[in-house]
Amino acid sequence: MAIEIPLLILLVLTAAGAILVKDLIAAVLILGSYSFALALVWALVGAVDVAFVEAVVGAGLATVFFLLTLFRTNEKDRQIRRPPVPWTAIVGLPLLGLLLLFGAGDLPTFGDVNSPASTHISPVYLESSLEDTRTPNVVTAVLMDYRSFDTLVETIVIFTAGIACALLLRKGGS
Amino acid sequence: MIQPHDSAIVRTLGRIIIPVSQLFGIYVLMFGQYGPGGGFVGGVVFAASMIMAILIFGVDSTDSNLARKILHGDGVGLLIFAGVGGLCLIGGGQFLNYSYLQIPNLDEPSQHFVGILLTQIGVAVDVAVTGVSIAISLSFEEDVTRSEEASNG
Amino acid sequence: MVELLQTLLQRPNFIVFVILFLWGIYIMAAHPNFVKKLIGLYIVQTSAIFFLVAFSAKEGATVPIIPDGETVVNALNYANPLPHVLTVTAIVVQVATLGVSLALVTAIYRHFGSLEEDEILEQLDEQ
Amino acid sequence: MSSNLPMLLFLIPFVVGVAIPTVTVKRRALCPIIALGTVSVMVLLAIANLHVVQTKGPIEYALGGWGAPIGIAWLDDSLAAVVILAICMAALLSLIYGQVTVSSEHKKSMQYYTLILILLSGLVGIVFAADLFNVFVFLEVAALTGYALVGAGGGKASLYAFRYLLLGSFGATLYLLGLGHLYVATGTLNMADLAVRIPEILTSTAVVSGLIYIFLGLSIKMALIPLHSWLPDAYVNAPSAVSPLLASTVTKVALVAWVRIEYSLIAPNVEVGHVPVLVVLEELGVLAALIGGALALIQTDLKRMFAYGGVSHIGLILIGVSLGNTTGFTGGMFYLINDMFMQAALFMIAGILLHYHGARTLDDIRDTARFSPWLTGSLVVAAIAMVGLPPTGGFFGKWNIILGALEAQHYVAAFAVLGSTLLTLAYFLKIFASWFFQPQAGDTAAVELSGASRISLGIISITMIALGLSSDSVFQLLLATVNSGGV
Repeated sequence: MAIEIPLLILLVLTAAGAILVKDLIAAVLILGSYSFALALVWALVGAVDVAFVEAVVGAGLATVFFLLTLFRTNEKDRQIRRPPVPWTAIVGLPLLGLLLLFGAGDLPTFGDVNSPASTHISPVYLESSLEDTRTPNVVTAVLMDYRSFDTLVETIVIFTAGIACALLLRKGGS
Repeated sequence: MIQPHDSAIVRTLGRIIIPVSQLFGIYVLMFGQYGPGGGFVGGVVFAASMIMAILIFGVDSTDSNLARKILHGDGVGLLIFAGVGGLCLIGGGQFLNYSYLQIPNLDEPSQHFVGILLTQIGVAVDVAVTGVSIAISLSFEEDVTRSEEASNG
Repeated sequence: MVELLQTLLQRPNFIVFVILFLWGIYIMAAHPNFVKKLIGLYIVQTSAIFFLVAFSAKEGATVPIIPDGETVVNALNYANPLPHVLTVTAIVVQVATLGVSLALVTAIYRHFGSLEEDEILEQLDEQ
Repeated sequence: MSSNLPMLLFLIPFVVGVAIPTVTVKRRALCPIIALGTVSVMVLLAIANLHVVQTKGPIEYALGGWGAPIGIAWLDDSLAAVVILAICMAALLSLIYGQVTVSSEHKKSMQYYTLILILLSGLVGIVFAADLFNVFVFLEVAALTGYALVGAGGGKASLYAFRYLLLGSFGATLYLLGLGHLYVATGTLNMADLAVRIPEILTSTAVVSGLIYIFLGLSIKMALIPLHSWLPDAYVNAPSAVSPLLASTVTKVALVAWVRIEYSLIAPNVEVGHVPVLVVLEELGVLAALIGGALALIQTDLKRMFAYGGVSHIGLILIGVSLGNTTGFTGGMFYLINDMFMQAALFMIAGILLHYHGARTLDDIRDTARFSPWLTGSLVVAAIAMVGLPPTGGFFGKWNIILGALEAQHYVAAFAVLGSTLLTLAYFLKIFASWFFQPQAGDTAAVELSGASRISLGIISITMIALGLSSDSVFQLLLATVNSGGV
């Protein structure tokens, strides 16, 4: 818990930087460091696989995509004048915030060993993955075997993104 | 299209780093069942190395050969994944039920192990190809017609 | 109310999640620059993932990778793997969405020559 | 083999879609033929699937062979089978119709057909999936293809596609957040398992807020007022070849996903803090039906008018399924199936008007020369169906929703259905006023439509009437779903 607090503060600070900095390239690079801070937090919580993916995908690939776009377009957030805040945001945000706090009331505490999420199905994965699949990394076993169909569909999502980018940007492609 | 970078430092460093990161990508992919990593991470690392090659040496250079050629296999990764599932269907089980992969001399957990490995490879190929493809699409300039055939299979 | 504040202060994770989530939504809705909107969207998505991962932790548990030679596995010793799986999937979906949205941003820039929403809306009004 | 039918319905469009770019490298002209063939096969499979479900009962498909709460499960009951058949038929007709405009609008047909087929597999997955997270990934497949297909219109369309993407991704994030709440509170993602575990803790704040997030996220996807703002702009500016498919399927499938969640998790008469849940949903439907109809009435752009008509129908269906009785539920779901064909027909008509006559608004229509009888005929049929007169399916759907509302003694809902009917009648009278009273109509010959557009318009008009004539058997199928306790 003690190391976590500075990391969480770093997280908020980097997010603030990415939002507030006017130079878009700098903002995107700060966003990359936000991803990296996030990866550190997750590694601390014990989610190494998620941390690895976030570090590689979030801090790496996403930043590269952002930068490539900025090279082809405009690097400055000009912001000539501040537009009025849309009324949907004025009404919606406080409501959403209240809903978030409302929902927090009954959530189990952080690290609760007896929460339904820790007791209902997940022990099955942990206890039988080695016998079922000879795979010590339980996350990989669940990702590619117990719930492999989700992974297939998600691979379709990536493929679709590739095709979609080609359709949108390559003139007369194919 | 993307022009080659003319700094000697960048080019030399690129020559060293790119093969290393490709090796690392393959290592992460193969080691995914024992430690953190797996198909996604391996694929992304591999894609990153190829994007680096394209950014440093340009699309048309021989150093970016791999990145260019890999684009021909747009759906191969997905077809590997779906193919493993299809083999399970043909073997008489449900889709993606690795117990029905007809591999001789293997007990059931090992079949699952092989199934996981094959599908990981499928995911990695798909992620790597798509990552490079999106990067190339994003860096396309408006009035380019020449290098289109080279970049899209 | 006091009770609620007390539970909140025990959960710094949750407070950070709420801050990032709401701020990201605000930027998505109110900021005129498209790239900044996408940065907002990215922060919203990662904060939702952050929420999910935080609940995978168990007191005294370690990473869900079973060491060599362990034959009888006690589930209490390992973090809950399912949220990790969901979030890995969600992160990859998120980056795919990011790719498509950046492609759309580039297409918008090619057509309108701008990334600012108010400038583009002015152009549309003139037509 | 018959137990693998739902899987095949997903696999065939997906594998063909993925293979199209590679297979047709040398001969791009093959793309439309392959796509049409694939979707025709899907229609046949969907019919076979319906038959199997009818004779042998619902199929529970355990993916990867892992039983329900551990692995991912699919549920293929008669509701799913009927909806899938409707999706496949609407897609086939949209594809046939797309042959009219696709070549002139954009040449990149290979990617276009790949995306359409992947969209179809995504829609099939959403309807079959009985696992909250599986629904999420399939929603993203359908959404991403949707953004790309809308954005393919170029120019203004990319702006509206971008807005659609921002809202849609936000909706998906809300859905993920809600799913996270439900998971943390129950420890499971499978709908059947949730249905067992949720009722005892339904009033806990985590579950309530989780369900609210899921509903908000899905109502962005189904364009429920007031979260509909992306839909009219996106569908009006999308390429004419894809707007019928998108308008007829994407929003309805999100609604089907919600109906599954609503029916398995929320028992009728449940109250959270003295607020009856279903009544709230019903009131939201009432608002959407009336406001959507009113917004349609004040439009002058034809496509935009139809888009708002679709938004108001989402409200009608939500009323039907939230009444808490079987009459309303079957009425709502029957109306959903009809609405797929109505929306497809209307957007086809608008697209053909734009393609052959360059007419976009009501004024343009007034200034145009004579219309082909095919066009006029199908517009009249679609109008009858939209207003809800017998013998079209629209009538039986609305009639059952009203009967359900009376049965539940929710008179506001009944009046809302009547009110939205009157609004629909009003805006169709507006269209007919410019359609039939043209100053320049003289002796000029009507424009000849191409074969593809005649076929698609003809078949879709026949389908709308046939659905009305065969409404009894469809209602039997939907009742079977309710009686089997599924949904």
